[in-house]
Amino acid sequence: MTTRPRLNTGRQQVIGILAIGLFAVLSAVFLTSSFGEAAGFPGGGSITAAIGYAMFDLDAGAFPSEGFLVSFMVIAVALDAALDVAVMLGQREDEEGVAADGRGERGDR
Amino acid sequence: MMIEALIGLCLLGAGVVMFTPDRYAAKVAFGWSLLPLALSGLMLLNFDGTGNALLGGTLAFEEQFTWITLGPYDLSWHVGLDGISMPLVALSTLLTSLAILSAWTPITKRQNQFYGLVLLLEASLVGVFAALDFFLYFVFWEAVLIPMYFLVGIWGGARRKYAAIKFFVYTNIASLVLFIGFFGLVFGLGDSISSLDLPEIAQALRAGELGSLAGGLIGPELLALSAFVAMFIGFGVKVPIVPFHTWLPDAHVEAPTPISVLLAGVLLKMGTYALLRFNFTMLPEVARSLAVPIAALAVISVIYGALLALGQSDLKRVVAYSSVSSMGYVILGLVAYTSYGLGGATFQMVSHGLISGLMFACVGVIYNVTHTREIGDMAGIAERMPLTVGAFVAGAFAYAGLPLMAGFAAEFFIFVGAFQSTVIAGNGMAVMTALAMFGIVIVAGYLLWAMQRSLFGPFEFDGDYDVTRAARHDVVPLVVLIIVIIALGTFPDDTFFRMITDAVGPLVDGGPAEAAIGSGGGSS
Amino acid sequence: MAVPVQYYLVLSAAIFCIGLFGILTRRNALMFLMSVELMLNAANINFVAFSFQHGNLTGQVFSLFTMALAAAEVAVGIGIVLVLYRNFADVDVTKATTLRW
Amino acid sequence: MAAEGGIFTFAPAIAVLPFVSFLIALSAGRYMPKKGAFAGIAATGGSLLLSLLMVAQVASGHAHHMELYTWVGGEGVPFELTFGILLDQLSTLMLVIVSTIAFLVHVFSLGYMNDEGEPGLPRYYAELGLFTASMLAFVFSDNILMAFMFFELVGLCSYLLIGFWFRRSGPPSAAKKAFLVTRFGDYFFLIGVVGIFATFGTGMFGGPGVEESFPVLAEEAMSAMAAGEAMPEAVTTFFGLSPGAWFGVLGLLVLGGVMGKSAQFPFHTWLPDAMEGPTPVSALIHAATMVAAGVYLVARMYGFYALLPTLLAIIAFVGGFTALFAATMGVVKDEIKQVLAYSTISQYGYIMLGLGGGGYVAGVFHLTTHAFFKALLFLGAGSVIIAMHHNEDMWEMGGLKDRMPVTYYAFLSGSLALAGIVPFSGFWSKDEVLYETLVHGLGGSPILLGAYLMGIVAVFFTGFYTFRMVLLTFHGDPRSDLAEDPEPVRWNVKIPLAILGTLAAVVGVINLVPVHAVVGAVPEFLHDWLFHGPETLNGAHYEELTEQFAGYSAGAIPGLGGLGTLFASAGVSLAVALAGSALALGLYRGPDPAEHTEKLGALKTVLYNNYYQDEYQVWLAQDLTEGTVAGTAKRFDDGVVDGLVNRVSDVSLVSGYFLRRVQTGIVSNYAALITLGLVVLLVAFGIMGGWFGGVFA
Repeated sequence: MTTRPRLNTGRQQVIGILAIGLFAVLSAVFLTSSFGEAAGFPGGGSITAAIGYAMFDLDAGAFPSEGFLVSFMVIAVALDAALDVAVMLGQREDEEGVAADGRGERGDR
Repeated sequence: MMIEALIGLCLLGAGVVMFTPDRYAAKVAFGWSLLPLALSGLMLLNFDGTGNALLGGTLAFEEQFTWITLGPYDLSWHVGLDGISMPLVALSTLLTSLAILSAWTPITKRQNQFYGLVLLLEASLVGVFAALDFFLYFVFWEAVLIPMYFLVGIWGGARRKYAAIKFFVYTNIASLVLFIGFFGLVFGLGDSISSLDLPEIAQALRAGELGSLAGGLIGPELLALSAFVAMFIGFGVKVPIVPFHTWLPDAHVEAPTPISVLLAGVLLKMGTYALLRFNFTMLPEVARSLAVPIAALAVISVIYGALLALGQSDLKRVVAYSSVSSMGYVILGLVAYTSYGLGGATFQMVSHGLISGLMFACVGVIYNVTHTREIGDMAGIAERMPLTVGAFVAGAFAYAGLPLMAGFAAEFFIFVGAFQSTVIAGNGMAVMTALAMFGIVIVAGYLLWAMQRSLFGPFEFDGDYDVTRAARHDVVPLVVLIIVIIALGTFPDDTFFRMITDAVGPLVDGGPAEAAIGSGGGSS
Repeated sequence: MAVPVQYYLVLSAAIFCIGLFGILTRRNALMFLMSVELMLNAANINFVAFSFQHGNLTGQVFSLFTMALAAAEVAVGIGIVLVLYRNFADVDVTKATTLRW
Repeated sequence: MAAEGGIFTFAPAIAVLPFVSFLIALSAGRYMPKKGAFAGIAATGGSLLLSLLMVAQVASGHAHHMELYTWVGGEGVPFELTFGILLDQLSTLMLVIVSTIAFLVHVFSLGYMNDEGEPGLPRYYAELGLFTASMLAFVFSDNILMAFMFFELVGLCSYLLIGFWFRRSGPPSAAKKAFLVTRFGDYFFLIGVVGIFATFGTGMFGGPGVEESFPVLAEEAMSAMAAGEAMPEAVTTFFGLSPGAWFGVLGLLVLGGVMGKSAQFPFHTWLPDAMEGPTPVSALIHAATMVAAGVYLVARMYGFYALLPTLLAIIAFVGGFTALFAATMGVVKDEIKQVLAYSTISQYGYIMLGLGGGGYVAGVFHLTTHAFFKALLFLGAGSVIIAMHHNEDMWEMGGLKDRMPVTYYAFLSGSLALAGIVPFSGFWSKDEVLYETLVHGLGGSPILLGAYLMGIVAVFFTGFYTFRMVLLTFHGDPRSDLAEDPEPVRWNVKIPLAILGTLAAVVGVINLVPVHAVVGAVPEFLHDWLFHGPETLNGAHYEELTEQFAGYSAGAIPGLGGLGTLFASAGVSLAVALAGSALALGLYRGPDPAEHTEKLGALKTVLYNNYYQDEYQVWLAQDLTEGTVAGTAKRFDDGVVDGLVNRVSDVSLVSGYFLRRVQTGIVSNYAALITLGLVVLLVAFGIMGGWFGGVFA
């Protein structure tokens, strides 16, 4: 069952104020700074196509961009590794006596 | 080429010995250590260096080639020997082979590593005395600590861990302080030097090209003074000078005897050698202005060290504290800035190395048999071990400064040099020397006391070991050391002293007292 | 007329602070992960905003990569939460305090 | 070099021969028939011969100086330190004395050590050889550094020989005490040597062919000061003192070493304990030679001391006081060697008195006669000890007169000489010492009369304890069965005793001053001998110096004139000596003498404990320095200095202990810390970078 969210006072309130304080500082900084006119993406070129080309470092797209071929490969490997890690972590040792409700052996406390 | 051969030989030896099986390690190590000894003997024979290495003297066996360029400074492998460093190199090779020989009996586990580390230590010691580029010097300076730490920490006595760590940390902090001091000078010199070459820095400093640091915040005088003090403390810990000496007795008591022979024999000289090379050569005016506190420290070291030795009950601690006292004499000699003073100080480095090596070896040989160093635990050892006790008596009298032995020669030169030094106005140095000379009475006092209580009188020993004659190979180092000490004492000039005074000459400027008396007076 | 980039920054700051608040207060490991996600996405907003500002697509492509990485990170995160649960029978972050001196 | 090579090239052999015997005995002693004794005898015999040759050579007109080798030279050092040999009247005379007694002692040791079957004989003869070598080298050294070096080597040999029987606990501690007390004196001596080199740039005593010697430089400096001109450039005084004052300080420092080695008043405590060593050692070292090294040094550099009236007065007073002080203590001693030890201290007091009182010839004369008769007495005591199987207590002897005739008569002649009874040598030399002091006291410096008075009173006690010793040992009935049938002694004991006996009786003839005054024909050999020699090192020169600088002039007892004073002082000293002896005869004659020390009452305990000198010196060395000072130093060092180092290491440990707390294990704390860090950085950059629109910096 879920509990109705209450405005939790005490320690969390302090952190809340802190977070808001940080937000205030950040926004104060951002608002008071001037970034000049946004360059935007003029012309009709398709942005997603340009993204696709940039992804494979082909720079045939309508808009300028850096090449990401290497990072594409790296992220692929990273994702694969993450997958294996998740599987490995999730695995339970087979011979472990598992309680009926799926909790681990040490879960019967 | 010779110095590289010497260091290479030691390193190669370390490698070879590391991998010989334990049974043969001792013999192979000793055999191998004779090679650097022979080589250093050869170098001693055709030594042709003149003048001071840092002040434009011609160096013997000099080699220099650039190694790394680090920003504005190009670091070079610059090695060479002059009258000051040649005797010390000979001393370290001799003491190492004798230490290896005296390690045959006590060291019974992991011998090959032990001897390997000892040879490694020898290589870095020779390096320290031969290096003339600060980067190279500091590399060897630190390289000495590592084998020393393991030698004390593994083969030591009961509290070896504490002693080894204390030794290592204490000396390392000191190295940090001296490093900061020296680099203060280097940066202070700014672009008037293009490398960390010691001769170049020394000549630049003496020519007064020291600028200021941190945008004028630290003027040249303050910079020179603070660098001098920092380097003095950094090297003083190694010497050791009184307030920084407490690592020495622990390191000595816990170190195995052959290692305390090396520790007392050569490692302490690194401190005094460095003081002579850095503080007293590069910053003479600061040294002269600080003459009173330095001389006071020297006198305190002598008297306080001797008094401490008087209060000890462990033979090794007695000898350790008396090293503190003898090193006090060296500092007194250095600060005197007369040719007898500086020459005597360098000669005392060599002679103390031999004599304290002999004393530690004797204590070690007795320890091998009785397994105790407490003066109270044994009496009348002379009856059972006549040769060792004979060597001990000879060593004790050499320490107490008996004439015709190296101790007296060195101390007499220092006393004569310091007595007439004009570094402190109104013959202040004469008073300081007279006070320091009282040390020879206390030294004789506690050495004879220790001998009388532990070696003479009716034989009684409650330990369960049978006290018998020492093994022959244990006594050989003692006899060799005695012969060398007597040779140095009766013929100081022909052995090392002429070479030393020639190297120390440029440091001494023709002080008024000196010129008035001296016919020659090697004024620069 | 394009929205000036400051407002995107303010938006991302807001999301960032919310995520931050979430991390600092939430005790449940999963909530923890969610808050981390929020903060990551706040960063992505900035990327896209500045990509538009400079007219260069790098920002947008890079935000894609951060999302991929976020995914990998969550996968591992949940794996850890699973093991956390298995060892401490509870996913409360403040309970698992054995990893210290 | 003055003299032609010839004999003098063998001069170094005088010291080298015993050194060779040292090496032989040390290395091959075990295999030699008498365990190295013959090597020693041959060596000392050779040295004796060479010394006699040297005397003959020097007598034929000119002394000789020759440089052995440069210890330290070269242009790097301001002045050279060299080893050299100086053979002039004084040193050849001393060479003869030392080698004679060394020779006789070696022969005596055959009887005393070999026949008694002592273990470790090679070590004994090696040490004796080393001692003789360093003593001879000390005697003929030509500069004060070489003198100091062999001075200390002689101290080492005395340490080794006193501690010869190291298996017992007594000798090693006596040896240590001897070395430490003399070392304390040598400390001052070393400062003196360093001071002399620093002041004059040279340590040479002088002699032919030596261009710069420090006594001559001192003389020039003093005369320059007296004449008001500036000091010669080669001399620099210290602490702004005038030459007279600074030379006084140097003289006093060297005197410290002299008083240590010659066992004068404050440093005398080691000599009675040194009797723990074998008796031939006591005879050689602690009677004739080593103890003489100190006063010999004063005689050697008399040209320096003669310039300083205060120094001479101090020497005279130290000598006089020690003579009286030691003589009183000798009166109550029970062991024969203790009596002789205290008598040695007092006799060297006389020599110092002689030298201090301006009687250079008198001092040297008493040094010579004393060397012979004291060595004789010690060897006599040695033969008694052999007979009594090492029991030295006089109260268990008695009646040895008819059982050991040779020893008795030799001992008697020595005692008569010691007491100073007319025909024997002791009388002539002691009388001349007292005469010179009296004469100079009446003349220029009246202060010497005080020292003379102490000397005369001491003569009384000397006569008393000498005859008390002779009577207790040889006369009366044997008081113990050991004394009943004492062990016979062989030739090697009797011959040295006989030789020394005759010498003790005869040697006075070399300087019969009173007789010469009456009958001109009888020459004063020693006086003429010492008044010739290298021009800065002879008696005549010293006399001029003492007159010119120290204001010593010969006076006379008012109304008696020169000759009258001479005979008056001779008569007085003889009468006092006879009185002392008569008192002893009276008290201790008869078959069974009683111990009369009770009559002294409280004074007895004071004398028995040697005025508690030993106690306060032992307290000074043992309890004060070792106990309190070294103890507190050790505690201070372990506690404070080492403690400081450990405290510094504790700082890192404790700070580590607290910093550790930050790692709570709760992930959200870490997140909080990270954000805090971020915020702080952000704000810092903000301020630095002016993000906040220049609101702050």
